[in-house]
Amino acid sequence: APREGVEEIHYRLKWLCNVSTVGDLYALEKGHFARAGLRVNVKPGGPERDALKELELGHAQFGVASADQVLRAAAKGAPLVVLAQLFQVNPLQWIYRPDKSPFREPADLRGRTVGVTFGGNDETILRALLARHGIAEGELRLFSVRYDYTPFYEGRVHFWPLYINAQAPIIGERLEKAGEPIAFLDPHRWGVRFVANSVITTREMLRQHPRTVSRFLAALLEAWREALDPANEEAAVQVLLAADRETPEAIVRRQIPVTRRLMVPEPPAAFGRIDEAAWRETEEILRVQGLIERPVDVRSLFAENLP
Amino acid sequence: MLHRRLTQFFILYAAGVGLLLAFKVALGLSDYVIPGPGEIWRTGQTYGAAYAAAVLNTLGVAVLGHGLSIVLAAAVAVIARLKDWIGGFIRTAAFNIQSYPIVAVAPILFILLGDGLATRLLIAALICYFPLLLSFLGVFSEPVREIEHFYEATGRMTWRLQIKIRAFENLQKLTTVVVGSATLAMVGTIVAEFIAATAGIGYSIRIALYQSDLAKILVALLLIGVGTSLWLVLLEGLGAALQRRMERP
Amino acid sequence: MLHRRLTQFFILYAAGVGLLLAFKVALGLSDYVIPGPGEIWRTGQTYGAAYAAAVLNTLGVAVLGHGLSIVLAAAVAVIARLKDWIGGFIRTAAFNIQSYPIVAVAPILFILLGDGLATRLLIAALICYFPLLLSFLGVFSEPVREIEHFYEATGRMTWRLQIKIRAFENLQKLTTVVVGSATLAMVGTIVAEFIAATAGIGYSIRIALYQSDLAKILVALLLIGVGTSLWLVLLEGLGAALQRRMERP
Amino acid sequence: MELEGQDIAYRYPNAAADLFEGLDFRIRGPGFHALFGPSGVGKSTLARLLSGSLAGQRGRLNARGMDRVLYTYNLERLPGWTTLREHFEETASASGRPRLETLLDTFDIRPLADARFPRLSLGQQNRANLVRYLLQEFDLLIMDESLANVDEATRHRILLRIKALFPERCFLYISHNVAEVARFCGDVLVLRGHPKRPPLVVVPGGDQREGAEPDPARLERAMLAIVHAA
Amino acid sequence: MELEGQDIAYRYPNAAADLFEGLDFRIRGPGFHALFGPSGVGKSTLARLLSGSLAGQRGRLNARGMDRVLYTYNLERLPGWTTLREHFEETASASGRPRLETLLDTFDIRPLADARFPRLSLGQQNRANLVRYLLQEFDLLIMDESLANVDEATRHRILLRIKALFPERCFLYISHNVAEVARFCGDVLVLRGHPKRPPLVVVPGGDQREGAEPDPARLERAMLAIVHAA
Ligand SMILES: Nc1ncnc2c1ncn2[C@@H]1O[C@H](COP(=O)(O)OP(=O)(O)OP(=O)(O)O)[C@@H](O)[C@H]1O
Ligand SMILES: Nc1ncnc2c1ncn2[C@@H]1O[C@H](COP(=O)(O)OP(=O)(O)OP(=O)(O)O)[C@@H](O)[C@H]1O
Ligand SMILES: [Mg+2]
Ligand SMILES: [Mg+2]
Repeated sequence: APREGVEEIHYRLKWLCNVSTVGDLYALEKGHFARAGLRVNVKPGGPERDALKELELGHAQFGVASADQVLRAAAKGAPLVVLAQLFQVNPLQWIYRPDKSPFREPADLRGRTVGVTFGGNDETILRALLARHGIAEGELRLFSVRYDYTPFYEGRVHFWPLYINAQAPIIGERLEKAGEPIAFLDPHRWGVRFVANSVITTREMLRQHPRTVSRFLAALLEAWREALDPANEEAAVQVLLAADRETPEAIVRRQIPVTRRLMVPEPPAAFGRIDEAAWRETEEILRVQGLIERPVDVRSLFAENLP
Repeated sequence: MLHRRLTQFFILYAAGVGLLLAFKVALGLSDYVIPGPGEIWRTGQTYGAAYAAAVLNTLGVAVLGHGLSIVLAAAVAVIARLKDWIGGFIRTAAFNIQSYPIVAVAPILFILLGDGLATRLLIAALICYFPLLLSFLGVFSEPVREIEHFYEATGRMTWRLQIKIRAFENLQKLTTVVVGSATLAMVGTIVAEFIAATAGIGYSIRIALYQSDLAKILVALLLIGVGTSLWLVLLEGLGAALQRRMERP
Repeated sequence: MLHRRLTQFFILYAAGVGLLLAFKVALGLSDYVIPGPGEIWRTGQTYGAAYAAAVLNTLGVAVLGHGLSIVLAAAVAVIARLKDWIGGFIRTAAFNIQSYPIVAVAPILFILLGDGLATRLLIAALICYFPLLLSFLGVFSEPVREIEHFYEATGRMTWRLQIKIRAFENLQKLTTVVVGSATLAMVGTIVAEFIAATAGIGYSIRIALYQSDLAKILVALLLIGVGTSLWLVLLEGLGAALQRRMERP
Repeated sequence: MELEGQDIAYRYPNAAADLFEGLDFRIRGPGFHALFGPSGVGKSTLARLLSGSLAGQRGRLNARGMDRVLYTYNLERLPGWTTLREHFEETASASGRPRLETLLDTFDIRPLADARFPRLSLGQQNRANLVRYLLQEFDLLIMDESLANVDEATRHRILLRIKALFPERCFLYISHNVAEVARFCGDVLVLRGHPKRPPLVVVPGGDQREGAEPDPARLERAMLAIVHAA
Repeated sequence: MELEGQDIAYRYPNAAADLFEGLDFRIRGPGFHALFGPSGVGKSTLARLLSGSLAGQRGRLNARGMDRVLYTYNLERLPGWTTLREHFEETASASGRPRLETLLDTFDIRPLADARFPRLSLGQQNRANLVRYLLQEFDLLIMDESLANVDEATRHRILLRIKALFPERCFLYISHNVAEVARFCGDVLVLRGHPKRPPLVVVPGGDQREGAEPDPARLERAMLAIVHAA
């Protein structure tokens, strides 16, 4: 049973416990939540999970969701509030073999086969990239991606989407071991700023328990900052290894620096900074592609004057 | 028959959607969690035709997969019914393979077979054949002594005759299972599409899931239900006709 | 029995892995497409213990889910066997719901039921109950005239008695199906874990797929196979004992 | 009590012709009567029509004080999950239960009371099945070859005992044994093959009772009449 | 041709005691013999032992020129998917096929030749089943109540015809009809209930042939002997 005066809180992550959740786990493990007087139940996400729906249903009070999910929900009237933006740069990139399908600029995609998860945000990002660089969809072949990398391994697909911080160290290591050079196409570098994971709560929560929200957020961001601080890297590795027994230590050690580069803004003190311009751009991409039916005023999503 | 089936299905579907909407109203949920009737209706108008075509596409593969799995199940059951080592081996194989989730085996299948229609058919058949196998095994391994005695005694029994006798004596049970397993072929095909296709309603559902678009899923479920009902009625008709033919005096 | 089952399974597994490796050598595929024996072995050593624990975890839920689905299938079959409108309605419901892929329905289930053990159990049971339902339906709706006549004639027939008579007369078939459906409970549980759990072998498979690690998947399949074999042997023993008890002279 | 049939006809669905038609008969109770006729003539069919387990006949059936008609046939089986005694006790009617011990002896199945049905010999199965019907309430019990696989001595003892135990009931006994039918039954309804007219005739039988000796001359006459009629 | 049993005993698995023991008998062919005894005494069991469809007896069975032993019983069914004629033609042995038309008439089932088995009356089913066995090759055919549900006239005609058509074969007829057994069979093997010794005695029967009239006195004697023995 929760101690006297301690609030029980459910926090739904976007994905299974991996490097993209290191700060969340760190907060739990190192007592940040406890010191803030919160008893937080950190619940891993999963493929058919949607933290936003759970927030609305009251199954959770805080959650992590990607910007496209948030905007879609907001367009349909979901009463959400964005508290912090975890990734400053979207971790979604495309792996390719520079020797077989060299890439210098987006025009090089012409005539290639590119993997996308239809319906996923990689499809949205790729379409935005193509639109920005004036490439028609007919100039390349899209390949429907699911669990299995074989089509890429076999060279039938030239560009394959993955998360640069979580998956690339694993897949990359395997290809390097086989002596194959690899490289990554980063849409961010080519002008597509598409926001990834953010921490979300509901308007109702914010209205009724503003102090809880701010205590939670402060504790969480502090934990993230510490977890990604190079000085605490060893502790972060241990926290991750304890929560995720499925990833070898060597890989985890490679994942953390990549994650740090994607997440920590300048200055580092502003961890969780909400990049309003990027949100606007994300909203526009979704609107242009017809993925949201009406415009969303992104400012209205952001939490103001937290106590 | 058809009419009744469809009516029943629509009642059922309406009840399901009604329940969801009641939930929505009771908890004051946004359109994102549970879409309102207006949105479902608009989605139906926008995607209805495309989804109906996708369901037909899926049905086509499902019919093939169903046929394949009936053949597969019958063949495995005929061997697995034997009491000897080979029979036990095949039984072990059939049972163990079944306990593997298709998502785990799918990558291996893709490696071995590529990702053409063959793999999709195989996945559909694999999902659907096992319940058939179980029933076939149950029926094929239980002797019908009053009929079989004569053939045994006169040295005329062959395995084909034995199967025929046991199948005929259990025609009604087998028809129930064969007709019923059609829906499994449907779900098998959808799952296969879900995993690895770029067409069919399973593929559409996958996209809708990524987009968290429950309205699309509800439209898809409606059309799957209608398609399945039509097919079931057809199969039941065939089954009844066969049974009448076989059992006529 | 146990020994034989396991031997058979190992032969089968070795054949499967052997085939994959043969493919690898024949096509000169590199280690990242199909891992070499060394890597499989190392993965087994590293993850074997953890995966074995995960399989046990999964087995526990599967046993519960299997029990649940037997109850569910029996209940539905008892009602659906009726020839009237209600029976047809329940049959339509059971058949149509079955044709929905669980991945499409899972989001709705999560909305309605939350994500506790209940939802996972329900998903496992939904995957496993339908083949049971089909067989139960086949058995429960076919009269055993020579036994039932007396009860009908003397006005003593109740639906419970009818079910009992028909179940008893088809004990062997039912045992085959109930035992066999255990593997479906296993796969149902794994799929449920795959969709929405943070433990169990389904969760591990999910991660292995995400990491594109075929070696892990092969180790998981091995342990699933061993676990399933053990459970099946146990169930078969129970089934045989029950049958002996029920049919003793 | 009486069951009367007027102009009864029946045709199986799918059959090209009536199995029988124009049957007129009257079964008077209490009494032990027989239904006799060559194999395939329609005895079982008629019996099932009378008991209501088959429907679709033409003509009129009038029952007066004979409402509970039971039909039992020799292929029936008892459930395999209980012993005979348990089954008898479970299914006996309140008024029938006190008769159980007597019937176990009459039918010579006391030693089998703790056995289950499937392992019984054919004759034992026949007897076990009949016992449970005799534990029921009924006005008319139609026994379709119910003792066909029982040895003669046992069968005769059973028939005489039934008549003594149930003086108030009515029975219709279907059997292919002319001598037996002639000796033990009151009215013998002889169902006749197709061209013969009338399709059903009634021959009086010997109606022997327990303790009484059959009158050989009367018996001989009855047998001849039955064989001649069939 | 001869089938001899010496000191035969059998106990069902799970049974507490031997069903029978110390049986000595000799079945001599060609000829038409009977196996007789009260219900439950073990006739069907012994028949299944003789034909090899049940195993596990003690004692010695010696066959001399009697290798093909077939056992048929009255609950057998024909498959429901063919007509009787198709089934007969499919399953008849080469040597048996020419007998088919004769047998259809003898057994009075020619009008049913195009019907399927399940719709037949009980006696019709009995007859159809026996016909197909008579189309086989065999040395000894054991008929376990195979005509139990057929009317007497038809049954007698059938028995006489069988004897005339198969003078070279051996038959063992199991029936509860004393009069019939005494009249038509050569040796009557009477299997006796438990305490009686010896457990099996052989009584000579009337062995009546087609066209010959039975000798009433001899028949009477045989019947008395059988009843006395059983
Ligand atoms: N499987 C069995 N296990 C134990 N006892 C059995 C089994 N089968 C039959 N019996 C018993 O063995 C005895 C002989 O049975 P069998 O069928 O041989 O008798 P039968 O002489 O043919 O009788 P009937 O004339 O009634 O057919 C019976 O008392 C029966 O209950
Ligand atoms: N379902 C059916 N459809 C068509 N004909 C049938 C059906 N059932 C029985 N018959 C026919 O009806 C006739 C009468 O059958 P029934 O069983 O009443 O005869 P039965 O007098 O009882 O004969 P038995 O003494 O051999 O038992 C038979 O010729 C049989 O083939
Ligand atoms: Mg009859
Ligand atoms: Mg017998």
